[in-house]
Amino acid sequence: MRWLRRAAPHLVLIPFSLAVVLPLLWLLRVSLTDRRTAYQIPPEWSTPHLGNYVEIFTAYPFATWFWNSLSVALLSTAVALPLATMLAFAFARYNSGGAPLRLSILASQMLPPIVMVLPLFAVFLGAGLLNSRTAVVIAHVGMNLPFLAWMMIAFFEGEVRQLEEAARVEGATRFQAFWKVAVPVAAPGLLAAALLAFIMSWNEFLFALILTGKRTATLPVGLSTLDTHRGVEIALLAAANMVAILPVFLMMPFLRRYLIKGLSLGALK
Amino acid sequence: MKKFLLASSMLIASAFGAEAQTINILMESVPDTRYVQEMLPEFKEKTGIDVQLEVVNYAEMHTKLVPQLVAPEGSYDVIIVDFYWVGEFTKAGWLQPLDERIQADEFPVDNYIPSIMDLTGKVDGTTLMLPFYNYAMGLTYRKDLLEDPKHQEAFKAKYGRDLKVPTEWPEYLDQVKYFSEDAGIEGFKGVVNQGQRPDPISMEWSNYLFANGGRYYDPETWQPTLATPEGIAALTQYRDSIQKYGPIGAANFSFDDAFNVAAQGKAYSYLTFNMFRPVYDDPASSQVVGKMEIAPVPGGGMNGSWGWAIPKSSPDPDAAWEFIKFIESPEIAKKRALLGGAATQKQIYEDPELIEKFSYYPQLGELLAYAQNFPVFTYTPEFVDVLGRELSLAVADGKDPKEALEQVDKDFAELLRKDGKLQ
Amino acid sequence: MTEIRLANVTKTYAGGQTAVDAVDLTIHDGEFFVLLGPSGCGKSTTLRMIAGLEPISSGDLFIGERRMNEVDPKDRDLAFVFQNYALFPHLTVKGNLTFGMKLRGVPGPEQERRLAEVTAMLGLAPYLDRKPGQLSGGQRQRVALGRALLRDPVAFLLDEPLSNLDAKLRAQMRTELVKLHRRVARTIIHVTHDQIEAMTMADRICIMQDGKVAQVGAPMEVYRNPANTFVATFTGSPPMNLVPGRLEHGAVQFAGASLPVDVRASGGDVTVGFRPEDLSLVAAPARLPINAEVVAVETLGADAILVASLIGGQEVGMRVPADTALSPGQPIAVHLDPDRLRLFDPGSGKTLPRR
Amino acid sequence: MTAAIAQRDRWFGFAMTLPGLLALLLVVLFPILFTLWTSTSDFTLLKPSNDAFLGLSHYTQAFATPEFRHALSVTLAFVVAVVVLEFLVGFAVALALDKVEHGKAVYYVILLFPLLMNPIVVGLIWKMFLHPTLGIVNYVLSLVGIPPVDWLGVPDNAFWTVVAVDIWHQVSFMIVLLLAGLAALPKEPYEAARLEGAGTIRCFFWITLPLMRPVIVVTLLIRLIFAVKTYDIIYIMTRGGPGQATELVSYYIYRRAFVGLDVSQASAMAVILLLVVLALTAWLHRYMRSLAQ
Repeated sequence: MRWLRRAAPHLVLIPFSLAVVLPLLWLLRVSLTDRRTAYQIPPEWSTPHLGNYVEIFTAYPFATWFWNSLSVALLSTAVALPLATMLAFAFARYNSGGAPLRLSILASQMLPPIVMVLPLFAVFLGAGLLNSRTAVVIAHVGMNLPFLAWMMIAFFEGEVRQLEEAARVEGATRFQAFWKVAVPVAAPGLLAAALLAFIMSWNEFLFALILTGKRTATLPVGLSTLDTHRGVEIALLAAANMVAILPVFLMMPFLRRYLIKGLSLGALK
Repeated sequence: MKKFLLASSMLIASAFGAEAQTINILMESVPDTRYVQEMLPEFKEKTGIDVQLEVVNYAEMHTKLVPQLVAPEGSYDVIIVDFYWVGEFTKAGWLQPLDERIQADEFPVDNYIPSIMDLTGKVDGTTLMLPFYNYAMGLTYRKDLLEDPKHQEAFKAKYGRDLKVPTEWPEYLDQVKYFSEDAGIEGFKGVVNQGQRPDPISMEWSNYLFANGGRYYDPETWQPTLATPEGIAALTQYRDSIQKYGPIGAANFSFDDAFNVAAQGKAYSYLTFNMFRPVYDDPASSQVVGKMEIAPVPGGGMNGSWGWAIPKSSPDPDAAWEFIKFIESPEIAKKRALLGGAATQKQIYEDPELIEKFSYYPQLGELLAYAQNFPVFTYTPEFVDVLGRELSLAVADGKDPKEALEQVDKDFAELLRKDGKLQ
Repeated sequence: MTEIRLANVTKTYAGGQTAVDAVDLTIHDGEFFVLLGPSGCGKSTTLRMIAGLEPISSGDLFIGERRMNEVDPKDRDLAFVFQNYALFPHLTVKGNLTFGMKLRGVPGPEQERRLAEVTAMLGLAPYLDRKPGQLSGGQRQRVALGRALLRDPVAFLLDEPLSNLDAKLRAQMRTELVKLHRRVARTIIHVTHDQIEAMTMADRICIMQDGKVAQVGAPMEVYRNPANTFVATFTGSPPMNLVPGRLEHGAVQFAGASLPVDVRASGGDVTVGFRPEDLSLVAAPARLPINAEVVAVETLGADAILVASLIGGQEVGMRVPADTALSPGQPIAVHLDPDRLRLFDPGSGKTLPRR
Repeated sequence: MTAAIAQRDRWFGFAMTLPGLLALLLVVLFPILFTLWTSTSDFTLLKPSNDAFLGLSHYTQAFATPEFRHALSVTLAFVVAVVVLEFLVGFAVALALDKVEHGKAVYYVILLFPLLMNPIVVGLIWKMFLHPTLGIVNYVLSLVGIPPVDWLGVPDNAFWTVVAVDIWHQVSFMIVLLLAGLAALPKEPYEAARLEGAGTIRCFFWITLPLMRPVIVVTLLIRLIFAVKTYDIIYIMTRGGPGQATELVSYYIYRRAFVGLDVSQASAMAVILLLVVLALTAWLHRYMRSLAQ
């Protein structure tokens, strides 16, 4: 029975992981071949070659795209995270602005982004920020802030509240209770939200398209150019995608620590 | 005078050691863009002007361009315009007329193939663009199978005519049927179609329409004419192509999906843009190297092209013109064509050096000469959207062809009225 | 002189419910004061208002001479121990203990000194580097107490700190808390719903009912002279027996018996109350016996609770020696000392004042 | 006078919201107000300015457009399908991931991969995998004797294929949030429940589900709002076809603005969409909260 209990989660996770990994493996294979072989059915195994990986860096400014995306996503998350944490805390603890403010903040994200594009373009044109990464960062902060705040509200509810009270009677100011207790205790939730914010910014396409120029184009904008009028450069796209999902590996150490931390917190509360 | 100004401004710029003059161009990610890229060092050497090509995907180009064009001063000195957008861009007044500059510099505009100049050059007598490259559609087919005596014999026996490059539409339809049903090749189809909404299906179906002698509208009155026997026949044939003779799934194929079927050697024919022709001979993309050829669509295929333009919001129109003049000069146009570019000037299709290099060049020239146009007006993109929707409904969702086309006529008329074309 | 005084303190929630209704209380300096009552009686809310965790709707709170209504919790100099201990999960035991001192900028060496003192007192030294998640319930409880102790506050506010412990540990902690109180000589306000805790630890008990103070007094005072039937039944285990009776000419008649009483009221219906231990079994012909019939005997070990049915059907409990051999249905005679009788008004439940 | 602490609370709450609200002012509030204005005006891309006040005519016109109504209904079906299925799959995986003893980090990394992929790339690669004759999926199916499936060429198939691809891409979003919620759950209630003899299933329904409710509500809401805005995948995979099977409203509104050039009309449709989603959100929010009581 014990082995069953231990095996049960894997029974769910292994099929799920396969559903994710098998397509990615096939994509990896595509990235190591050419378009002709990629579409060949039944598949023919040719010797893998790294030409596509070389080409995305030489024939396309892939490194620039990657760096632009990384810096935009990191920066916008770094700016949005504290702002959203404070917003969420004010909502959860002090009910600032009440339900109307909360809902209207969320509502701001219900408009299809396409209708936001024209006024936003005008704003950045007027501010002289067009074609800059700053513009995209600002737009992404605006885009992510409401979601982050909403996600975090839930993490400030429940038992964190009492811990803050304990801090308050221990002599903490409101802000200290927030900063020294609520934030660290809600950390797993906040980090999960930050991770999602990073990803949303990493993938955001429309604002990046409208607001960036040649030198500041992000990965989504760059990758979309591989879908050309003369067909999809599928092998290049696969190679580019393989490199583009690298940040997950870069996040590995951080994730590992976060996961363990998340666990130990859960054990207590 | 302009030359002088340009020259003196360059002089000043260099005298003060300022950064070199730069112009920005928004382009699409196609091979022709790459060929333009290769000409840039020469341009820089000649004029000292740096050219920055910003490349985006076709679908995003319009979205990205419009805010720039609406702005009082945008980021782009030069843009390229798809024939789809010509009506819209001219109606909105976003493009600068080029006639004065053409006259001043005696630019040889007569070189352009007239049908293409009509599409992305002159609008109501004013030259707003110079054609950049064309993407007229042709019939690509399996030359090796067509010339195979075995198939020639079998085809003749069954259909009572010779198996040859089709010059009549019914001839082609018979070939499609033959290769799907009678040729006896496992998993092989007579045709592959691009049935996805809205542009792939609309552009491809246009060939069927023209081939059946149909047309979009009465050129005298702008009255839509799709729900006619010709139109209905075209749509019925098209539906049969997809459902009976084409590979499974063609009702949602983009041109890429469809091309790959042809390039994998799984279909006899594919009506597509002429720029795909060289790709069949690229071993990295194709299993049918040397086996595909292109021919004009019987009845005249669908035309398409891009043009160079200087937007009103251009920060530096003079430098922009310098660039257009350079890149479209006969000498550079030939160089681009030699790299594989889809030329728009007549003399290139007659150039022995090019015919030597690309065996299919005469056919391309012929194809362009007979190509027919799409209705070009302010709301062309929206018209294509409507057309694509109704065609797709008829092909994939069982809508009656006649009903579908009546709906198109109705919406088309409304758009024409909105544009003032139709009273 | 840090007396804690509540004057007419009321807590009304936004929804309109009144949780605490015009409470007047004075808690003396150094006193072990217990707020006792069933859940929902407003005792925790009262404690939280004292701590500043809950705003006071109306009335005044004084600590010493100072009115505290508008003072932030951090400036009230009170320590609070929560029912779930509210240990900071992201800090070690040491981090938890020194949290308040750090905030207040207590110098490092001083922190260390006090930490050593308190960890020794509570036996926490081996756990200093653990996270709260790695501690048992009792250990967490000690850390919570230690954190409060290190504060060296004006008063300790304890919100049901023992309710999450098992019975044995709870009894042990009761004794320890009392010892601790003696040692630190600070005011403790302890909230509980457990009357045994209240009786065993308190200097004075305040029993709350529906947001109001029902009675304040020393444990035995409350036990002996409950202010009303609610207090009478909430204290003692088993609770005070209450039976209907009638007052006439200086005697109360109930269950076929008539006992002289010494109350100001002259006549009318009353509720008669007496504790189980005030009853005793007597041989049949005794002075003023009450006749009853055995219903059941519940042996507790040291003694037993005999449930008897009086004339008129009222069931009462009485404390009898554990070896009492009686079986259900057996008739008995019971003696009740009239001095131990308490009379209540059947309408209001209030005690009838003695003469 | 008793308001003093409450007053300080209010001010503190206000101070905490201020930086965030200021940030939203420029990037969010201005475009929204602009959109509202435009929706009652005559802004087209041919004449990009708000000149005439047209009242609510764009709104009545929107409702009179069968394509818009159709797009709304397809979107509703899509959103419900996607949110419900992703929630079910996501919760199962999150629970498993929360329980798993070995390999947690590896699983976690795996589930993040699709999220880091651009929707355009996801659409393109799945279109390749699902190509009826050249795709690996139908090939694998053929190995076990299943005839080729027309994933995207038939209206019903296309709808569910798009839903499935969206799930593949986005389900991890739910998992990450739900897992964070699970990690923050107290352990005591479970211990208590186990002592009472509750099994895994009862624990789930009696403890996990009620305690997770706030996180679940937020996760569902956010996913719902994202799902309403889905358009890249549609653009790449079907362009709303075949027929009108995958005509999602965001993609439709996009075309009203940038293909039909009628920004005012698109704005009015966007505002209608906003109101619908807002009402749905408010209702869902209230309903879920009331369940928690």
